[in-house]
Amino acid sequence: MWQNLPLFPDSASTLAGQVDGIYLFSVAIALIFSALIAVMVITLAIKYRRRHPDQIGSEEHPPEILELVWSVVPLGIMLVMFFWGARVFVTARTVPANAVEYHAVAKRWMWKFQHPSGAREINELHVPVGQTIVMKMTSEDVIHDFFVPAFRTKYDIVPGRYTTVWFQATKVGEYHLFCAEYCGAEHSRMGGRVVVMSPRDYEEWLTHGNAGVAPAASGAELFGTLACNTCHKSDSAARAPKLDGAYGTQVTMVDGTTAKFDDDYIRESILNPQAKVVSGFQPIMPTFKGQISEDQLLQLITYVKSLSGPGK
Amino acid sequence: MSTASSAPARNYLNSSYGLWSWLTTKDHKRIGILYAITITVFFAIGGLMATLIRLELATPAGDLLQPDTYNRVFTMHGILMVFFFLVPSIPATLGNFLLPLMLGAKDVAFPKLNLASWYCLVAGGALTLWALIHGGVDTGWTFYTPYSSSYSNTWVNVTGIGVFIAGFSSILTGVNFIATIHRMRAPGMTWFRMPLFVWAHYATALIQVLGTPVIAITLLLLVLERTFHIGIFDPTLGGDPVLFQHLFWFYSHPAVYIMILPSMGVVSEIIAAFTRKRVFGYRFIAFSSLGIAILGFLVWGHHLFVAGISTYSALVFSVLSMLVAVPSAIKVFNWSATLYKASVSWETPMLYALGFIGLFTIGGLTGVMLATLGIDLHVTDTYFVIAHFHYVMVGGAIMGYLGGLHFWWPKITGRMYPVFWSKLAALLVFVGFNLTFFPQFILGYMGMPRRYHAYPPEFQVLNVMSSAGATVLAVGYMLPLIYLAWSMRYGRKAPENPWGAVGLEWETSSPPPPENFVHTPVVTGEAYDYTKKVYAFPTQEAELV
Amino acid sequence: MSAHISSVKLYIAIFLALMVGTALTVAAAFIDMGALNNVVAMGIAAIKATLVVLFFMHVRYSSRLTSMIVGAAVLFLALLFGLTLMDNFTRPADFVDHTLFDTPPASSTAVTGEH
Amino acid sequence: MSSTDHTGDLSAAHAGAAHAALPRLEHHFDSYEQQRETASLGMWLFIGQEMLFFGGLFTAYIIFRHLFPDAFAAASHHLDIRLGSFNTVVLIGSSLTMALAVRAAQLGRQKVCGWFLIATMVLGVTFLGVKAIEYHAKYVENHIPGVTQFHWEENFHGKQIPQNQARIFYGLYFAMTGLHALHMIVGIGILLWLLYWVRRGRFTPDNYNYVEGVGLYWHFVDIIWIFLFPLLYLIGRH
Ligand code: HEA
Ligand code: HEA
Ligand code: HEC
Ligand code: CUA
Ligand SMILES: [Cu+2]
Repeated sequence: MWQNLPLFPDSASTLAGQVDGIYLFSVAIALIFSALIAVMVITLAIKYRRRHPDQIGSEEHPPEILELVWSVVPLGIMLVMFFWGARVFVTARTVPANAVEYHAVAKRWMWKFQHPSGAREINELHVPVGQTIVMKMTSEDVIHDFFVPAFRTKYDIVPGRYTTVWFQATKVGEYHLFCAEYCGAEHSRMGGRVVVMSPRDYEEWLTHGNAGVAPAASGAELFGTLACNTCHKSDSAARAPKLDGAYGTQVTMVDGTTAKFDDDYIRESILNPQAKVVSGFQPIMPTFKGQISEDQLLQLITYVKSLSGPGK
Repeated sequence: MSTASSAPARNYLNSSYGLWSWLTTKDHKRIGILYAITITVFFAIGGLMATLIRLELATPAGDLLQPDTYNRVFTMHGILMVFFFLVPSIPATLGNFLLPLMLGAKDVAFPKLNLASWYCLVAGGALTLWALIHGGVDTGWTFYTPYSSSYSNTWVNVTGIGVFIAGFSSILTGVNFIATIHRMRAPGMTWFRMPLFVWAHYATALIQVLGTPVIAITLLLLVLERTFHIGIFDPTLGGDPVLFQHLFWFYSHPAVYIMILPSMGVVSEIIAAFTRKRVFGYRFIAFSSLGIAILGFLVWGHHLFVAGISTYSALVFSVLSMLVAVPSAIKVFNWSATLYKASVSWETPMLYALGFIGLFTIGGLTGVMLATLGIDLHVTDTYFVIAHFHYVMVGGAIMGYLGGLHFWWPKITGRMYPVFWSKLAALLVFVGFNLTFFPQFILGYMGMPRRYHAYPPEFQVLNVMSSAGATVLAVGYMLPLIYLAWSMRYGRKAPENPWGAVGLEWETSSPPPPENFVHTPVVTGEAYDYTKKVYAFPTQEAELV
Repeated sequence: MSAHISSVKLYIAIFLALMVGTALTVAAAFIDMGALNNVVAMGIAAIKATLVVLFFMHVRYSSRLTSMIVGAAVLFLALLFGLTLMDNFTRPADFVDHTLFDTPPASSTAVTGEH
Repeated sequence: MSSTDHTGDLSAAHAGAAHAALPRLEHHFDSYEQQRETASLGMWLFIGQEMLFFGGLFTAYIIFRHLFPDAFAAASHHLDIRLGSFNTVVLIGSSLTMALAVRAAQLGRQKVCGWFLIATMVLGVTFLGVKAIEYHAKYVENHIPGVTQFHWEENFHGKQIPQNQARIFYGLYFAMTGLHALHMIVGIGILLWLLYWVRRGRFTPDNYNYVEGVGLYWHFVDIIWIFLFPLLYLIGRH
């Protein structure tokens, strides 16, 4: 039991070193200042202890300039901490361009993951080492939080919206996955494992019964079964806008406003088509709300996105 | 400082008898006592919950309590400790008792409101306890939506209303204090002659009056959302759960300064009294209290860094959080510097004050770490946060409260408490506290999430240390309860001014008469002046006017 | 300092000014001024409120302290609005799904019927 | 103007109204002036508190209005602008009568004060009556979230307005006006209590704190409405 008393969790992502860096710096600052104050208080309190019952303190005080010193010095140190911490945070919040998208749907009290290849798993996430991965996350009920201590990152998963968290694993191994936002009875058991594997092992893992259908492919299939393609055709006479090549462009609406054609826009178009009606078209698209699940929604989005070629 | 009125003089305790005289009292001193009893009850229940938490966490498996039960336990622990114990603690007990005394007033500005505020706390507390008995709440003390609004099937509404009512207790206290400080000062008591305790309470009252209403409306909206599904916090209806967090923390961050500022005021008084010296940087300490109160309203977003707010606002909230630490730093350093060439006496209250400085510094510095975005990203919602806030709230605020209680106990009850036991208790609290909560910093950085009733086995060692420390801490808290109660009957009679301290409250008898001072005092000099007499009672010494 | 007693005339004048203000807001609402509509509506409301505060509530004749309290409350209100909106207006495009389900929440049953 | 320091002639002036708790200087104050200023300070602090209390609602309002401009405009069209305007006039009128009541109290004209209080109450009750009519209309239209099955089906300037967005507007509408109405009901209760004391000659030019305090409260409630009216009734009317 005692040999298990490490002070740091595993460090297995590119971010881990950066977070540990700022952490160690501020621990040092904290130690220095706590020690400074402890030593100062204790020595003064002993040195100037009361020698006889009627003794009063001297009217003498240390120089006033100290006030300035101890306002400015801590402020300066804290600004260093702020900028350093901000840099790490901005890095952690800026998804690198080469990131591969994985999906996570959280619900009480489980995690559903889907790989770009289509493989799905529950409460376990297998990822290849060295690959930059962005988790695109949403929740089916309350707020959860994707937290992998070894990766030193986390982010809340807010229902009704997509949030992301990215990481690049650097060390093969198994790590804790925790839900770090209180979500009810089984919150403490809403965990799992992240398994970081060598790319080869990962490929193998995928092919051994874990393949599944790529989300884009499932999306393509859904596009047919939900009859999207009856309106969204590639010919110009179609009743609905052409979706090929649309991703990333600015779309103009009937009321003159514009919107960026991105994931959330697609989502909105499917769930609430009347909210933004594309200029030149009638608001005839039916809503698919209630007819498709969050997973299917993600697949459709991935498919529509894929119509605009690789990358963004 | 001599005439310890030896005869059983008329005082606020013996001026009338019977439960009814207490329940209808408008004397600020008696209301202070009513509050003290009430919050002790809440502290004991909250402490009982803490005991359950630590028992459960002694082993990794969730074997003692059902997960549901555990969730209710830490929720009630947080709610009782924050809203029903720590927020009213110092202001409503010591503050109530002392503000008029320190200002040379006969009472607070609105005695009836003062009593009403106590009834609010009792009513709110009764509702909350009713909810507790009937199954409790399991949302965490933060009541986050949509869990609280749509999913929890516990007594969210009842507790919400309970906290709502208790909030009005806090507001009324704040209104009373501001009016008292503005309008009830004795002749000659200028702003910069006021004790720092009063300044701290002024700042506190500002937050109470302007912050508390926001939590009130937030809880009301939560109740409406839960009952009528109006939609503003419910994502399935188009609402925004993060809005709830904004509104909640708009109050609840400043509220942490409601908890710490009065404690800082106590520490300033204790330091002055037990160094027999004017506190270094009086004006800096006075203004830093106001600074904390105002800046404290700018930083609430640091609780939401990873909750889905924009990165831009996370940056803004982070840098603002750093700013609020500066006035705290000023205080800590000024207290320390006061010891220079002082006459330091190691009495029990001083032990608590020194303990406060140490523990608050650690708590505060870890607060700054949390405000550092790159660190919070990893440690938010882990035990690092738990450790941080217990350092400031238990190590800081409660240390201050206990220190103040020991400092003014002779004044309040007219009795002295046993020195040995009180020092032993102070030591136990300090040691037990550190043993309980220091390991939690490490646990947090290792990644143990908070609000977990079961955890991976590698976290066990540190958790066992923490649970062991909690046992020591519990003993440390129970001791004062016993010997203070004992002293009320058997303690040595206290003189007017047992510590040889300077301050208006020490110029009246112990315990004070119902009207506080037989003759209205006149103030002729600065606070904490140990070299000459600055308080006069003109009818006795008419020439001093 | 003795309490100020305003004349009945003044009160009636203020009342009339408030009536004019009310008429103006209603009228302004029917004119399309784009984003300016809000500014005008809130501007008029602010002026009306100021009139009430200054004259009906006697702040004009009260001590500075009263204005300070009103000022403090306004300041803190501004912080509440300002910093909350700062977040809401700079949120990433990640779409807040306002319409996931258009039926009353499934949660209304969850509240009572869980477990 | 009359200085506050004439305790003497006051007690003389009111010696007749024997049992009424006459100009009462509470034990912890030194002078009427101190007592009055303290009371007014306390009332202002309470109003500051109230401002932030409503502030939370206004924050929510701003955010959702910003998010759903069309829904807010559409839903606002379902409020009756005539009733709203009428009520605004009524409420501002009640502020006037309240101000006059305070003035009468300042001058020691208790009778007049009483009548103005009654007028204020009548106007307040009128306001609430109109509000009740409006609420009833919403009830019939199924526009009260959570009370009836909320129902919304309408296009606005050619756009379909999602039901939930309209629901949020009405959620806020009822929260805001409901809380406002609650304040009015409490206010009317206090006015009744005040009237009782006015009738018994409780107040004097030196000691009319209560009248003044209640006046401040009533004006504050009026101010809230001054903001609520354009925010709720007058969106995108053009
Ligand atoms: C009494 C209560 C109290 C006090 C005083 C504080 C004080 C501070 N707190 Fe704390 N805090 C809480 C109670 C308190 N807090 C609670 C209850 C929570 C969690 C709530 C929950 O989620 O349940 C919390 C959570 C919390 C968080 C969110 C963590 C998270 O959930 O991710 C953050 C983040 O910034 C934070 C920061 C701070 C800061 C910067 C201060 C500053 O005010 C501290 C300033 C003091 C000092 C800095 C020490 C003295 C200074 C010196 C000795 C000078 C040298 C200093 C330097 C060189 C830096 N606190
Ligand atoms: C003032 C505030 C306050 C105080 C004093 C305490 C005191 C303590 N807290 Fe508290 N704690 C919070 C505020 C506070 N806490 C809050 C806000 C939370 C967050 C809740 C949430 O997540 O929602 C929290 C959460 C929290 C957790 C995390 C739970 C989790 O996330 O899963 C833990 C775990 O160790 C803990 C432990 C303790 C301990 C050991 C004490 C000890 O200091 C307690 C020691 C006291 C006693 C043991 C009582 C002794 C006395 C008696 C029993 C008297 C007997 C009675 C009579 C004779 C009358 N607390
Ligand atoms: C009945 C015909 C119809 C069907 C079926 C249909 N759509 Fe549409 N869709 C439209 C029309 C018309 C528009 C343009 C008007 C608008 O924005 O509402 C549109 C717009 C869109 C847009 C926004 C396009 C842009 O250029 O801005 C997306 C994305 C979209 N649809 C996806 C889908 C998907 C996915 C499905 C199937 C699940 C689907 N649609 C089914 C008619 C249809
Ligand atoms: Cu999911 Cu906690
Ligand atoms: Cu905070």
